[in-house]
Amino acid sequence: MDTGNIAWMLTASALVLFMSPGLAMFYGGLVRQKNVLSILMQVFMCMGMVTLIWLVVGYSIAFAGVATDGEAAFSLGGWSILGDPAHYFFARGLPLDPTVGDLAAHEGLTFVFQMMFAIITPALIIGAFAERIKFSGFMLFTALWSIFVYPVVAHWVWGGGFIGSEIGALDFAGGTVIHINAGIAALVMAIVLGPRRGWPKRAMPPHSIVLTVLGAGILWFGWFGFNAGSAGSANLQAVNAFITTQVATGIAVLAWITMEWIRDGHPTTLGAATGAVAGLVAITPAAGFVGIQGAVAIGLIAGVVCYLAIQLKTRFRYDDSLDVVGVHFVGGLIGALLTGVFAVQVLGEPILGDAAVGGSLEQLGRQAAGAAIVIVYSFAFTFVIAKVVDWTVGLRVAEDDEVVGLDLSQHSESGYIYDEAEGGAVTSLVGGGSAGPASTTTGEANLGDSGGVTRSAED
Amino acid sequence: MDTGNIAWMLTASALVLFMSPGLAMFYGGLVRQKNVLSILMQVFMCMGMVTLIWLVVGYSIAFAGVATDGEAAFSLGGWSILGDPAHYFFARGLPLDPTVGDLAAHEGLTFVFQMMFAIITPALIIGAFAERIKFSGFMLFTALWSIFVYPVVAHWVWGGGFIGSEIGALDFAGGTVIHINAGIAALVMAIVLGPRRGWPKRAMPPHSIVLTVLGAGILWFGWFGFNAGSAGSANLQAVNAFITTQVATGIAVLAWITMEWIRDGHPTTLGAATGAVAGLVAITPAAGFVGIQGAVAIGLIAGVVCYLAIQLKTRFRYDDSLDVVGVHFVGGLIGALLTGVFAVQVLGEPILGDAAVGGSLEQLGRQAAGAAIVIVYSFAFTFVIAKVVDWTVGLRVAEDDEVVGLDLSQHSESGYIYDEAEGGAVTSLVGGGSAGPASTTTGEANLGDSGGVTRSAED
Amino acid sequence: MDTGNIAWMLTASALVLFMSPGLAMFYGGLVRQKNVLSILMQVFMCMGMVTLIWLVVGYSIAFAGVATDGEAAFSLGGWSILGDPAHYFFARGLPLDPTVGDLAAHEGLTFVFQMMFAIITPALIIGAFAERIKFSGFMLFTALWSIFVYPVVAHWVWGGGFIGSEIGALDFAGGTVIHINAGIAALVMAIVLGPRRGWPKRAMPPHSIVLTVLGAGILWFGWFGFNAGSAGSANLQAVNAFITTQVATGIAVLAWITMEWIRDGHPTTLGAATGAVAGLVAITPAAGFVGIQGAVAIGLIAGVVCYLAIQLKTRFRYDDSLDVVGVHFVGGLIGALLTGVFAVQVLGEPILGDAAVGGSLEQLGRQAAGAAIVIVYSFAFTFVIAKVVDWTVGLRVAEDDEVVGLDLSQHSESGYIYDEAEGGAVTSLVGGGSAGPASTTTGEANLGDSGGVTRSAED
Amino acid sequence: MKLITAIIKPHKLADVKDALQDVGVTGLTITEVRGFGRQRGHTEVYRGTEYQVDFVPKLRIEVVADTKDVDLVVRTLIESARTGSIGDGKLWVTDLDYVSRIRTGEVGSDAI
Amino acid sequence: MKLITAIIKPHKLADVKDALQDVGVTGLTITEVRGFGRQRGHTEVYRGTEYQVDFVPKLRIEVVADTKDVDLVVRTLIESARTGSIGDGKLWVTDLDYVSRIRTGEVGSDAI
Amino acid sequence: MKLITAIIKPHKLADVKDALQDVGVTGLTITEVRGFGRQRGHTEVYRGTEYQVDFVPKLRIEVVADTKDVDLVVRTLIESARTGSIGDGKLWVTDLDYVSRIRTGEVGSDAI
Ligand SMILES: Nc1ncnc2c1ncn2[C@@H]1O[C@H](COP(=O)(O)OP(=O)(O)O)[C@@H](O)[C@H]1O
Ligand SMILES: Nc1ncnc2c1ncn2[C@@H]1O[C@H](COP(=O)(O)OP(=O)(O)O)[C@@H](O)[C@H]1O
Ligand SMILES: Nc1ncnc2c1ncn2[C@@H]1O[C@H](COP(=O)(O)OP(=O)(O)O)[C@@H](O)[C@H]1O
Repeated sequence: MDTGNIAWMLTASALVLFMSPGLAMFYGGLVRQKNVLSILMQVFMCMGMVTLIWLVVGYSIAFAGVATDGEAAFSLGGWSILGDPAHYFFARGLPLDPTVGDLAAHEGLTFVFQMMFAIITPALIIGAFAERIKFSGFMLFTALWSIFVYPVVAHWVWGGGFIGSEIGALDFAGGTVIHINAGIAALVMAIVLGPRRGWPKRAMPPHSIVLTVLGAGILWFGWFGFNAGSAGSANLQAVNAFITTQVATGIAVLAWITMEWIRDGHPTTLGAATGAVAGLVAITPAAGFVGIQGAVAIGLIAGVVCYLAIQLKTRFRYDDSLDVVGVHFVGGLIGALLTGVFAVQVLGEPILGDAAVGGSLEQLGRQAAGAAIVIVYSFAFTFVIAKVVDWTVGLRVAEDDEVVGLDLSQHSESGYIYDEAEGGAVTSLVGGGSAGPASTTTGEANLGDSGGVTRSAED
Repeated sequence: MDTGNIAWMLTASALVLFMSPGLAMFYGGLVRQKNVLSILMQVFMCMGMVTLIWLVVGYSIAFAGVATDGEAAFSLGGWSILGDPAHYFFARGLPLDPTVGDLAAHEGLTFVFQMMFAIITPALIIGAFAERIKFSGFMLFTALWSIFVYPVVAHWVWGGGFIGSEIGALDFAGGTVIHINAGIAALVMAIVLGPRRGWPKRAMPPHSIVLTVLGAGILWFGWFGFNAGSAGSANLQAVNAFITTQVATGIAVLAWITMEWIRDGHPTTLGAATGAVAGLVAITPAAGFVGIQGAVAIGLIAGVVCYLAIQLKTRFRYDDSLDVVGVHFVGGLIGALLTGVFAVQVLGEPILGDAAVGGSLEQLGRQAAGAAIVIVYSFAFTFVIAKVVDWTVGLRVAEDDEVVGLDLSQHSESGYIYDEAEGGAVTSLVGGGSAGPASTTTGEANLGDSGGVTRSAED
Repeated sequence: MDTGNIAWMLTASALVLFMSPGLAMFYGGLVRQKNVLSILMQVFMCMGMVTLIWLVVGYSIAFAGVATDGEAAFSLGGWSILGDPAHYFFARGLPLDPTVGDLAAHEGLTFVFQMMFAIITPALIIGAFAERIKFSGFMLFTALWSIFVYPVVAHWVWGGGFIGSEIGALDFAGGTVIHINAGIAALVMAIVLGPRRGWPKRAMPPHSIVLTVLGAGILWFGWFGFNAGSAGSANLQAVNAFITTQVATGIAVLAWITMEWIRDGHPTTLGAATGAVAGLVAITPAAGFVGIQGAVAIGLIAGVVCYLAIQLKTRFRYDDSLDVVGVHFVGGLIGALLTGVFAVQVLGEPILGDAAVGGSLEQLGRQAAGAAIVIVYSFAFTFVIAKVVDWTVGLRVAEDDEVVGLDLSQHSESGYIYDEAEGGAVTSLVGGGSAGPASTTTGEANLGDSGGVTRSAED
Repeated sequence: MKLITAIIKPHKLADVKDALQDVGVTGLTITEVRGFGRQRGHTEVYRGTEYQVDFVPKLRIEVVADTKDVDLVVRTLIESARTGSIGDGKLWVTDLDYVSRIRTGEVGSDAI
Repeated sequence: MKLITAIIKPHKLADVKDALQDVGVTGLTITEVRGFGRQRGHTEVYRGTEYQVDFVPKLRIEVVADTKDVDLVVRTLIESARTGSIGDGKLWVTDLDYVSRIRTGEVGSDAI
Repeated sequence: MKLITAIIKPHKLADVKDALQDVGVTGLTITEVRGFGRQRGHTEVYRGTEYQVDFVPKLRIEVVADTKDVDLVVRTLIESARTGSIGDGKLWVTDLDYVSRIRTGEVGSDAI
C-alpha cells in the first residue's frame, strides 16, 4: 500500500471512531436529563467491548474467508456463510509483519477500519431501548449481538459471503450491513422491552437539542471517513463517495425541514439534524456507486420518507425512543434499493450494463434480496438474543429505577450539577477512597422514622 | 492526482465542513439561551441549502471560466467577470469519470473543497443578525447571497477572474473572498435589520461561553483544512500554511488577552476564543505566502486591532450582535493587506521580487485594490438583496417573537429542558403523529377567561 | 517527503492540536461550574503561549542537536544534555525553503507536530491545581515550565539526548516525555498549592460529566494523530500504532468499569471516560513497538492499576484535583515499563534480541532508568519553578476568590447564564466600549450602607 | 383569602394540576425546591468517592384561594398528591391580609 | 411587619426593582417560578409530536416591609409590574410575627 | 404552628442543616433564590462590555415548627447562618392556620 492510501485509511479510521462519541452526543441530547449518562456510557461500552470482541472472534467471523484464500468456515452449497472464528482468534494470525510487505498495512487497516464499523453498529441500536434498559442486560445483549449478528452479516455482504458474492447485492459502506441490520434490531428491542413508563401520553422531550446538533455535526464530519474510507484507498471512488455523501446529506436536510414546514408549521433544528442523519444513512450503501444526480435523488427521497416513517411508531405503538427504525432502518432500506436504481457504471466496477447513469431492474432485485435476507436474519437472531438476556440477567430496570433515571439508578451519577446547592453544600463526602460495594437503593430513612421505608431517590 | 494529494484534500474538505458545526457552537454559545437553536438551525441551513445552490449554479459561476479553457461567461475588456452558470448546471458536466484520468479527482476535490467554503461564508454573516431575523427571511437572503455575491467574488479572485488574474491580488485561503466579503455583508445586515430590542442598554451576555470555546476549538482544528488545504496538494506550501496558521492564531490569542488585561483589568476566556478566531481569519489570506515571522506579525496585529475594532459597534450604534465586522471584516482586511507586506518569495510562486522576506508597496496596492472592489460589490449587492427580502418575505420577526426568542417563535423548540418540572410533568402530549400546521402563537386563553387575550409565550 | 507522508503528518498534527480543546472539555466538565472557564482559559493559554515559546526557544532546546549534525549545546561526557537555544531562535533557521528539497517539509512537520506535544503537556498539569490557581501565577509557571522542563526532557528522549541515545529507553509517543513528566509536575503542584478549601470533607463533584465524556471522545480521536503520527510517516508502524492505541484504550475502558462494578457497586460513565484516558496514556510509549496482544495487556493493567492509583490521593492527602497523577503519571509509568516487556522485534527497529514477541529484562531496566531520571528532574525543576512563581506573582488565589470561583474572580465571566432572570433583567449594561481596568472586587455596597463593607460576590 | 402551600413529589404535578382544575382552581404557581426529611436522598460515586445527597427534588405549589374554598382545595390537593410512600410532603395554610391582580388592580376574591 | 409577595413577568424585573428602590426599598428576594393561569403556555414540536407547555416562566418577588410602608410598596410594585396584558400576575400580603437580620440579630423594623 | 423562613448564604447550608438537626428539626425545604440588598453583586465583562449583576445567589430555608419550638429554631438558625459580614440575610416567622402531612393526612404537630 502506498503512503497516500495508508494516510487516507488512517484518517478514515479515526473519523469513523469519532462518530461514536458523535452518536453519543446525538442520542444523549435526545433523552431526558436523568438518562443522558446512560446513553453516553452505553456508547462507550461499545467502544470498549466491541474492540475486544472484534479482535477475539469478530474479525475472523466476518473476514477470515477472504484472507484465507476464500475458504470459509461454513458454506452451504458453495455459498460462504461464516468466516472461521479460529483463524484470527485473539488477533493471533494478523500479519502485522513488515516482512510480509504490502499486504500487512492493508490487512491491518482493514482490521481496524472495520472494527470501527463493528463498534458503531450496536451503538445505533441504543436509541431504541433508551431510558429503560438495565445496564447489565445491555452489556450482555451487545456482546451477544456483536458475536452472532454483526460479523455474520458483515461476512455475507463484505467478507466473501453469499450476499455480496453470489446474490450480487451492492453495499458500499454499510446500508444493509449496518443500518438495516441495526434498524431491524432496534425494532425488535423496542417491542421486547415495551414502551417507557408513561409513553406516549407523557411528554419526553429532548433535554438538549444543542447537544444533539453537536452530535449531528460530528457524525456528518466522521461520515466522510465512513463513506469515502470505504473505497479502501485514496482514489477516485473515494472522491466520488465524499461528494455524494455531502450532496445527499445537504439535500436531505432541506427535504426534511420542508416537510416539517408544510406539515407541522415550523421547520425545526431537531428536524434539520435528523434529516442530516437520514441523508447520511441513505447515501451510505450508494456513495461510491452513484453520481451527484443520484445523490440528489437519494437525499431527497430519504428526507421525505424518513420524516414520514418516524411518525409510524405512534401509530403502531412501539416506543422506538430515538427513532432508530424510522431513520436507520428506513433510510438504510431506501439507500440499499436506490443503489440498484442509480448506480453508475463508470464508477468503481462496471456493474449495471452499459447505461452511463442509471441502475437496472435486475440489480434492484439483488438489492432487495440482500436486504430481505438481512432483515429476516437480524430480526430472528436479535429476538432470540433479547429473550435470552431477558430470561437471564434481565433487560428492563425496575419501575423505580426508571422513574429515578438510569444515570442515578444504574451508574450512581448525575449528568449535570449546575446549582450551587446541589454541587456544594447539599452533598457531603461519605468515605474517602473506594466507596465499597454501595448501592443507591438501600431503603433506609436517614432520620430514623419507624414507618414504612421505601427507596425514592427522585420522588 | 497522486494518492497522497487525494488523501490530504479529502481530509481537508472534511475539516472545512466540520468548521460549520464548529461555527454553530461558537455563535450558539454567544446568544441568549432562547435563541441558541436559531443559530444552529441557520448554520445547518447553510450546510443544506448552499450544497444545493453550489451544485446547481454556484460552482459554475465561480469556476467555469478556468475549467473551460479560460472562457468566462461574461468578461469586460478581457477581464473575466463571471463563470458560465450553465457550464456545470446541476453538476452535469462534472467529469467524475475515471476515463478522464488524473483530472477527474482533482476537479471533484476542487468542487467539494470549494463547496465547503461556499457553505461557511454565508454562515459567518449569521452573527450580525442573530436573535432577531425571521427564518424565512434568512432562507431567502442566504439563497440569493449564495448565488449573486459569493460565487461572483470567488470567481474574481480564484476562478480566473480579474482580481486574481489582472489586478494580481493574493488571497491564499479566503481573506478577501470569505472574510472581507462576509464581514461587509454582516455590516449591511446589522444596519438594515436594526438593533435588537433593548440593545445596547439591556444586557445580552452569552448564555454559554463553554459552548463558544468548544466551537473555537473545532474552528481552530478545522481551519488547518481550510488553510493548508488551500495549497491544493500535500506539498511544502501546505506545510507552511499549516505552521503559519498555528503560529498566527497562538499569537493572536496572547495579543487579545493582553489587551484585555491592560484595558479591562481581566483577561477573559471569551477574549481568548475570540482572539483565536481573529488570528485564524487574519492569517487566512497569507498562510501559504508568508513565513513564520510574518505569521507572528499578522497574529499580533490582528489580536490588537480586532480587539479595538469590536468596540466600535457601540460607538457607531450598529448591533453587529456577535462581532462579525470586528473579527471577520477587520481581521480579513488586516490579513489581506499584510499579505502584501510579508509575502515571501520562496514559498509558492516567486511573487515579490527578490527579497527573501518582505512584501512590496506595489503588492500592497494590489491587495488594497482587490479588497476595495470586494467591499464595494459586497456592500451594494448585500444591501439590494436585504431590501428585496425585507420587502417580500420580511427580514425581522415581530417584537413578541423576539421577546419570546427565536427558538420558540421560529422553530417551536427549546434548546435545553433541564428541569424535571418542565421536561416531565408540566408538558403533555397534544397529538400523536404529525402535529399539523400548528402555531405557537394562537392567542387563546386555556381557561376560558373572557378578557382580552394576547399571545405571550414568555412574558 | 512524499505526498502521502505529508498528508498523514498534516492530519496528525491537526489531530494533536484538537486534543487540547478536547482536554479542556474533559477537565472543564470535572470542576465545579464556577471554575469551568478557568480550565478552558488555561488550556487556551497553553495553545497560545507555548506556540510562542516553542518557536522562540523550545524547538531549539529540544531538537537543535539532531538537526545540526548532532552537535548539542551542552553535553556531559558525550551525553547530549541540551539543544542550542540559539540555533532556531525565533524560528529563524527553520529551512522552510523549497530549494532545500525533501528536508524542508519534514523539518517543518517535525517542528509543528512537536509543537502540538509541547502545548498539551503543560495543559495536562492544569488538572492538579484546578479551582485554586491564580491566573497570573499559572501564566508564569507555564512559561517557565515550557522553557526549562518540557523541551529539556524532550531533548533527552527524542532530540538526540542521552536517554534515547545512550541509555536506550524507548518512548514511542511520549509516555516518559509527556505523561510521566506532566504527572510528576502535577504532583509537585498539588503539594505546593495545597488542597482546595474544604477538601476532602466537602463534596466537589464534576459539574458536567457530559462535557467530560465529550472531551474524552475528542481525546480518543485526536490520540490517533498523537500515536500513529509519532511514526513520522504513513507506514506500517503508524498502522500498528493506530491499532494498538484503539485496542489498549478499549480494553482499559472495560478494565476500569469492571473494577468499579466490583468495588463500588456501579460502573460509571466517568469511570469509562477516565479508563479510556488511562488506556490512551499507557499505550502511548508502546504504540509503535508492541503488537495487539501487548496492547491488550497494557490496556488491562492500566485500567486496573490507574483505578487503584487515583484512590491514593485521599490516603496521602494531596489534592490532585482531577487525578493527573493517578492517570498520567501512573499510566505513563505503566506504559514506559511495559514497553520494555512487550516490545516486539519486528516492528520498527529490531530492538530486543531475537524474540518475536516479548521484551527483555535489559530493556525493562533501560525503561526504568529513563523514567527515573525524568521523575527526578521534573520533580526538582517543577518544585523550583513553583516556588519562584509563588514568591513573585503568587500561585494561589485569595480565599474569597476561591469561594466565588475562578471564572468570576480571575476572568469576570460566567460559564453559563441559563436563567432568564440572570441573563436578562438582572444584569444591566454599565459602560459601552472598553470597560476600563475594573475589578470585580471593589468592596462597596451599592445601597450606601454605612456598616462594614466586604467583598462577597458569592456568599 | 388564604394561601395554600404544598410541597409535593415532582411527578405528581400533572395529577395535582388536573385535580385542582376540576374543582375550579384557575391559577397556581410552582417552584422547584429541595426537601430534607424522613425520605432519604441518594448517593453518587465519582471516581470511587461516594457522596451523600441529602436533599430530594420537590415542587412547591402555591394556590391563593377564597377562604370558603380552602377546605376543598386542601382536600383535593392532599388526595391528588398522595402516593402513600415516605416523602409525599407537607401542606400548610396561611392567612392573607390582601390579594390583588396586577393587571387590573382588582383585590380580594376578584383577584384570583 | 408584613411580607409582600408578587408573581410578575420576568422581563418586568428591572422596572420593578428600580421603582421599589425609588420608594426606599433596600432589599428584596426573587425566585424563578412557573405559573399556571389564564395566560396560556405554548406548544413545542419534536419530530412531529406536539407538546403543550402549560406553565409560563414567572418571577416571585418578596419584600419584607414595615407595616406603615406596605401601602406604598404594594402600589409601587403593582404599577411597575403592570403591562396590561394577561399574565401580569398576582400580589399578596401576609402578616409576619417576627423579622430578624441574621448578621446582627436586629429585629423588627431595624432588620430591614 | 409557625413557618420560619430564612434567606441565607448558600455556603452556610451545611452548617444550618446540621445545627437544626441537632435541635430536633426533622425536615426543611430549600429554594435557590437571588437577593438584592446591601451586599453588592459583581461585574462581568464580555468583549469589553461590562455588566453589573445586582443580585447575589441565596438560599431560602423554610421550616414548619410547633409554636413552642419556634424560639429555639429561630435562635439556632440565626446563629448557624451567621458569618458576620454583609449579606447574611433575613429571617421571618409567619403564623400558620393549618399544617398537614400529605402521606398520612395527619394535621398539626403530628404533621411535622
Ligand atoms: N418541618 C418541615 N418544614 C418544612 N418542610 C418540611 C418539613 N418537614 C418536611 N418538609 C418537606 O416535606 C418533604 C417530605 O417530608 P418527609 O419527611 O421526607 O416525608 P413525609 O412528609 O412523607 O413524612 C421534605 O422533603 C421537605 O421538603
Ligand atoms: N390562584 C392563584 N394562586 C397562586 N398563583 C396564581 C393564582 N392565579 C394566578 N397565579 C399566578 O399568577 C400568574 C398570572 O395569572 P394569569 O391568570 O395568567 O393572569 P392574570 O393575573 O393577568 O389574570 C400565573 O401564571 C400564576 O403564576
Ligand atoms: N426587605 C427585604 N425583603 C426581602 N428580602 C430581603 C430584604 N432585605 C434583604 N433581603 C434579602 O436578604 C439578603 C441579604 O440582605 P443584605 O441587605 O444584602 O444584607 P444584610 O441582611 O446582612 O443586611 C438579600 O440578598 C435579600 O435576599
